[in-house]
Amino acid sequence: MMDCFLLACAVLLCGGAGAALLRAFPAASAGLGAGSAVLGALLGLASAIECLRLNGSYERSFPWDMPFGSLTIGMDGLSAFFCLVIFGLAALTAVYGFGYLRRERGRTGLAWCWFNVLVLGMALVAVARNGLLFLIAWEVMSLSSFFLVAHEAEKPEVRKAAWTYLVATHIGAAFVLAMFVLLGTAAGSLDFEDMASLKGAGREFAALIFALAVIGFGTKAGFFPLHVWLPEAHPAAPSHVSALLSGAMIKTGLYALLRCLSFVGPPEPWWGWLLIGIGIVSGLFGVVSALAQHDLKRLLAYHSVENIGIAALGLGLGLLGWSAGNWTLAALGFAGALLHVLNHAVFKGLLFLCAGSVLHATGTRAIERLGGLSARMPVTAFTFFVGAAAICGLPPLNGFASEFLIYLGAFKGVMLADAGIAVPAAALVAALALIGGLAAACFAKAFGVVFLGEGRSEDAARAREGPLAMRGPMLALAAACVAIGLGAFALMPFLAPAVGIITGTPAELFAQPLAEAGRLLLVIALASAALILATALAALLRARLLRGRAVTRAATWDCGYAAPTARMQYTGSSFAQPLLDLFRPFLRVRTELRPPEGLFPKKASFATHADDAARERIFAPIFAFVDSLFSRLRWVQEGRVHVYVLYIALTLLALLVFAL
Amino acid sequence: MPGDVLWLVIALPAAGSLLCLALPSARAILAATAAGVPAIATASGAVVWQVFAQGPLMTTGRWLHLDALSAYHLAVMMLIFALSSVFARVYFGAEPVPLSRRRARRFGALWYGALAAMALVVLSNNLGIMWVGVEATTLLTAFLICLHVSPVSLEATWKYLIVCSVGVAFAFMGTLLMGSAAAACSLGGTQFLNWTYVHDIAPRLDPKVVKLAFIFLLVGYGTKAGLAPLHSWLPDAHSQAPAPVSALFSGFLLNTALYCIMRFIPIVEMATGNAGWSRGLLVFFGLFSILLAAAFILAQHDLKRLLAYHSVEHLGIIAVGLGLGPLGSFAALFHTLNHSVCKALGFFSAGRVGQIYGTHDMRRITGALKAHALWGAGLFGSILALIGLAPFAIFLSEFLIVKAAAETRAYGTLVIFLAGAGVVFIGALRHAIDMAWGTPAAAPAPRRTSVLEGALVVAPLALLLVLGLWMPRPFQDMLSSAARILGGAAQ
Amino acid sequence: MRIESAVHFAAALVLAPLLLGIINRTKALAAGRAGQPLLQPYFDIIKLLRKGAVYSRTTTWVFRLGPAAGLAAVTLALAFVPFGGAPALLAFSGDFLLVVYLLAAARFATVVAALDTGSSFEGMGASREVQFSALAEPALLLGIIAVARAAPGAASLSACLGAVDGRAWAASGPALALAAAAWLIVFLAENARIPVDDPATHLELTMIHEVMVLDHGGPDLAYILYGAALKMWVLGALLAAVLVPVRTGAWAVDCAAAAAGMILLAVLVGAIESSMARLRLVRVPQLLIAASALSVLALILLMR
Amino acid sequence: MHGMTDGIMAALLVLNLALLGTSRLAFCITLVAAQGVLTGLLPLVSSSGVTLRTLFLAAAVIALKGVVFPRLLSNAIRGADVRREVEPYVGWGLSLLLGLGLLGISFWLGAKLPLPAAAPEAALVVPGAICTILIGLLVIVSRKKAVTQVAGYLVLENGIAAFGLAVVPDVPLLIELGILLDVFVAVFVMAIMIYRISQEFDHIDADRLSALKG
Repeated sequence: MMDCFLLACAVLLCGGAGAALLRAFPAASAGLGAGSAVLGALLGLASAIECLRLNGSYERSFPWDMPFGSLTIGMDGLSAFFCLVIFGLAALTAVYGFGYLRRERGRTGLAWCWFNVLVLGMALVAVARNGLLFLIAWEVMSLSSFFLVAHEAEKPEVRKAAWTYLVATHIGAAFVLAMFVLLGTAAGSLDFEDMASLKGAGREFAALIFALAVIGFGTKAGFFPLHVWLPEAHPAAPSHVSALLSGAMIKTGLYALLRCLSFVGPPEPWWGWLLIGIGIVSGLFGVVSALAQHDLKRLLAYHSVENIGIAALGLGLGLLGWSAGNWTLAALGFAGALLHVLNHAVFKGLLFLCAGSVLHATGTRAIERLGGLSARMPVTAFTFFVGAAAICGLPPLNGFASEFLIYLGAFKGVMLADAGIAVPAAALVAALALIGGLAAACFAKAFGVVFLGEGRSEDAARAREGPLAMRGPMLALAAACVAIGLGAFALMPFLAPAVGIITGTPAELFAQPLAEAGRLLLVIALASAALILATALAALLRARLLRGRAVTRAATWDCGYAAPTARMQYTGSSFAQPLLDLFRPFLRVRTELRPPEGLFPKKASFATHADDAARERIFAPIFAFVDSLFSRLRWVQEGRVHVYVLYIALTLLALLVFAL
Repeated sequence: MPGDVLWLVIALPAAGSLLCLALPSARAILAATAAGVPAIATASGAVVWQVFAQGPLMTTGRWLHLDALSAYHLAVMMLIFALSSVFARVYFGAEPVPLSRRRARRFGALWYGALAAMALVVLSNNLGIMWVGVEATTLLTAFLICLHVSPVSLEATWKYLIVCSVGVAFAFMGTLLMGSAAAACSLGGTQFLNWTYVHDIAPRLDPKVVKLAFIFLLVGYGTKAGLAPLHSWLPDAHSQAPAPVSALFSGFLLNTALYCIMRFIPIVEMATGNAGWSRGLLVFFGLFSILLAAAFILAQHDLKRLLAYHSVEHLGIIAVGLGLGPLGSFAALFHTLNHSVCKALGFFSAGRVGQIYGTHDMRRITGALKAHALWGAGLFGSILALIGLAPFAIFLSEFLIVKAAAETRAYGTLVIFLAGAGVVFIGALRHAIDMAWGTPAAAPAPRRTSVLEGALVVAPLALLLVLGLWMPRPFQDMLSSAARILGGAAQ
Repeated sequence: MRIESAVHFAAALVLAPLLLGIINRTKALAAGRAGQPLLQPYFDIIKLLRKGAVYSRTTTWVFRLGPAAGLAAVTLALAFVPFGGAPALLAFSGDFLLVVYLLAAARFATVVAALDTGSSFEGMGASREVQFSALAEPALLLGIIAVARAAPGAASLSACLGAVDGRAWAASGPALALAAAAWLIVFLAENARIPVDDPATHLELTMIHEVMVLDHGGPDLAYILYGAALKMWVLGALLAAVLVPVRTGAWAVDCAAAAAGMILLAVLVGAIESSMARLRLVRVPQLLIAASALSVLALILLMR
Repeated sequence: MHGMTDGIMAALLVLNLALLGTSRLAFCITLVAAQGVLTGLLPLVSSSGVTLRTLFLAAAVIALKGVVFPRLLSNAIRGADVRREVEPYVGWGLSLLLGLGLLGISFWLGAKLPLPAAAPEAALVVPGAICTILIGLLVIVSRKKAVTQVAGYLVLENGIAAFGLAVVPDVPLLIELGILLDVFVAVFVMAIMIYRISQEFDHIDADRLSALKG
């Protein structure tokens, strides 16, 4: 079992190195890189599934000469669940990437190397059982994804995105480092095994660790306002990498947060409140910002913020339940969050792959230049539709299953007498409902403007479906959306051990509530099946009714106007504008308006740009402040040797006065 | 005594220096340094090995002494010298104007001379001789800065001379004060300036005098080591010297001075009752250096000045580590090696990239990876390693320093350290990305790269990578035994 | 599953369009006209079902999917909605979430179908539809939670609405009234009634729901009209169940009370439409946010 | 010998003040040379007295500081063709006042610093040495000509030598010689630098060497 995992690591490592070394032979390099990624991911997937199936917990140590380090890796319910997400998505995106990068084979050798290393790094993060090993894996993951983000580094905006990404991830890593160092110092070793013995060590200490973990891992996960790198990095990366980053890599932040909770629990209520607060803000901010975007991949990136917010809502609920000893609540919250992690990986992976296909076919990510792709790219359009419906949480797809668990937990929380749980739970319900509605609005816009109507540019009119290597993974993920939507109840038994690992209590405590939730999900699955069936019936009935009658095709009815053009279609910006007006205070939308003038107006224009509010309002001022603070130090090096000698004398004097 | 072999470590470079004066052509001189210094380094490696295998060496008359701490520094020094010597040949070979014989002679003689002087500092058991060695390094390297005479290089040399001479003069006062404290406890004889002797009687020294002495030593050697705010000469000298010389300055000249401070730490601590007084000072200067360097890195446009401020930062990090107990000392020593290797590579690459672009202005160096894949990669890799990205070894040593801070409950230090390192990261990365990936101003013709050049880039990066992922047990033991000396152990 | 539940379900399927007829009749009476027949909505649907169809050349499968999926989702939602105190055909813990999301799915299908035509009018309608429904959803869900907390039962619609009886009103009347008020607003907004939307307008620029279905015709339009009627029944039944707390246990009595409640609701809507003007579009979000505020207030009252 | 030491120290201090008050570079060099000779004489009158070792040392110091250095520096200013220090950062009068202040500080420091118990005959040596060191620094910091800075460095060096004599009477000869060699090389190198600077810039104003900053 662990052997299988180790073999996967070896395949990834060798394949990555091989791809880099063979980069002079593009075909061989791409084949080797993609092949090893797929093979390694499948091997890893096998080990993760095996672990989940047997509900086992395995650990393996190897000799490693490293101060405080021990090369201990382990696979348990929680690790295996995240490995499932990582490897599953990695295998599909690798296949897709093989098709996607085919046009630029000359320089993909290194990209495949970093891809393999990224998968390896993520997997190691999920199985590391030592703080130092974890940190190194964490950094390797960040570094390799940094290089992947910078794949098209000749573009200035890509370089800026890569910088933003690495800076954010490094600042996060600093908090993680501090957290592990403090944990390790308190536990006497950096092994997770010893850290787990810290449970209940002291309120202040636990709170400090929790705060550091939320900031450090929240940066990777994309909690507001630490998400700023996300909308930059995801559009910049090649699409299969965007899918992997958004679907799997940001989830390692949640995994690590959960793992750390298992060291310092049981939580206090405010931990739950904090995460629910973060979840509400992230979710709303993410979806509203997404509405304002004109760039398809940027829009999807903001939806990652939204979905991480939803997962945070689940975690917060779970923490509240845990702190109150209400295991039903804990089970529903944590399991909902975990299931949402899986679901988000599936549908966001799918959506990014679809966006990649659009980019591949048209060369643009600008929503307003697209349109009518549904006719020219049916597979992409259909799979995007499935993904869009799933991300909005609509039955019968998978998004509904995880949101249902979180809703149900919140509903049970609202019914409790304890206002400390009921009030945040009610806020959660309200926020989740609003997020759901806004997400539907956003994806109606994205799907409608990109795929429906008429093409708005030459690029859109020329689009063609990509190769099979690209369509296959998209179809597979779309199938997974439906399969998980219908079969989520079957996953419940695998979530109970994972939740048990987070709280450090026997999994049996959670098995019962989750089994109950599973029964509900089964009913929902039946209802969903009924929905599909009913839709089919309605369509059949219509076909039956129309048989033999006149069914004609004509131009779209434009209320009497005779010469409609594609440019007269409703644009994405117009579509989103009423909602954006509502949330304007929370956004930073710049508008450039050149109104029509004169009796015979010639050119007029209107453009909006949605900058990231957190970036502009929080980080830009902080950076400017730090810069001005440090710039005050810069007169020190003013050029004259006299002054420099004076420094020596003054330093000496100061030391004689103060230190002696 | 078997330890007399130590004289050779000084004598061989001195001989090399004379040899260079006699050689007929620039080519021959460069070849002699590129071959001779690695040979001397290999021989010294054998001596170092001897120390770690069988214990410290001492010459007759107790003049020279090689224990774990000095052996470790000697090893690092020889490594940096060997790399830089090989690189010097590559670098001067690629200069638009070849080195004249006169210049080459000056270079070779001073280069070997600097090697001898630094070896003297590291090997010397006598604190006075150690000072003489440090001052000698200043004087010998001064003309290396202005090997290519230009207004700015002269300016840099002048500042280097004045600032370092004045600073190091204070170190001499400190040495004298330390000697007087030792003399007061001694029964006569001339042993009272010997480190081994002072170390033995350290607990009996007058703590007040020792503290006074240490303040002078810290300011004096700190000037040479580039601790802020005494670092003022450093960016000028590093930016104006030819790349191999900059590499040497940053790679070991600074560490030579810091090594001298290290020598005094256990003495001061034992004399002042192990209260951590001297360590606290080091932490203070270290943190200040990190923050000040960060301020300049944020707004830097000159590549070599950027690297120079990184030296200020990293020497600060080492100083912080020295101040944080046994683990901190261990980490600081590890960081010494990592920084030296990485910074040497950084200056190598900066030098070669600078030659290709004809400027060190980072706003004009864009797309180095395209302009010259090898040295572009060296530059990018070294900066990424310098700012502390895992899996390179600098990440590991910085991690250990943070760990040491937590273990000694120096939480304020921990926070400032991480914040400063973060600011440096942000500032340096911005430059690094555009330099590596930007659009090249012009497409330079592809140049053939020799295997030697490849090795100069790959070897340091590989070393940093390996040490970042795997610290062999013997190497850890080596660092531990050196760190024990910093903690007050006799050998 | 009781036989009564099946009867309810069947009755709802048959009677849903009647609500529209009652509303129209009420409006006509208030305006002093004779008005159209009570069964006019049935005639419309049957007429449309008999027709052929014209599809825009721009449209794809999305356009065909819309009406079918919309009708299927609403029908399914109806199966979870109790009638008065009697339980629904289907019920499970948390089924209200499914109902809300089925309605959302129906809306999503309609909206993308509208966008499929490429018409700017339909795009405009779709934009307004998603905007208002996004704001209505929290009000609806919070209202359900408030009712569930006021009348604690199991977490299904049937159970918690079944528990809203006189005692529940006596214990937490204000909260229930607030929730009902919120639902009324949601009911008006979701069913495209005045003051949110004017189903009788003739200017496309001011329409919401109607303008989205401009390009639909024949059986598709019939599906849409019927689906809209069912949706009105779904939301109306919720409202009626809260407003008419007759839970005697005798099926006939409860059922009659609920039916009376539905009729009264229809008349009430007719009265509102006769007495109010349509709000300006930019005012509508405020109304919907006010609905959410009412729900929140209800919850606050209950959580004290 | 008590009086001799005091006398030499007093002379040193007077020379210090004179140095602060003068603007002529040649005179500066002479003053520093005189100071060097006096420091060279100090070991002879200290506690160890006239021995072969002290004689040898004194001869070496006097030869270097009294003869070689002035020659080197004179050559340098002749090459650069400058005679006067004009417009120093700190004017002559203020320099003298500062010098007096520093003198006071030196006596205060000499009493305050935890120096090892000095021999009674060296009572004036420590404060005198500190004062010389401080004045050397003052000269480096406040004067603009490179050559004056070297003079300042030499004054500093003289002060340290005197200081060393007071706190550590018998440093091994080898070390003393090493130090002398260093100082010699330092001045030699600085003189060459001054020459080069004058060649390159046509001036030897250290304050105008400020192109490198930031």
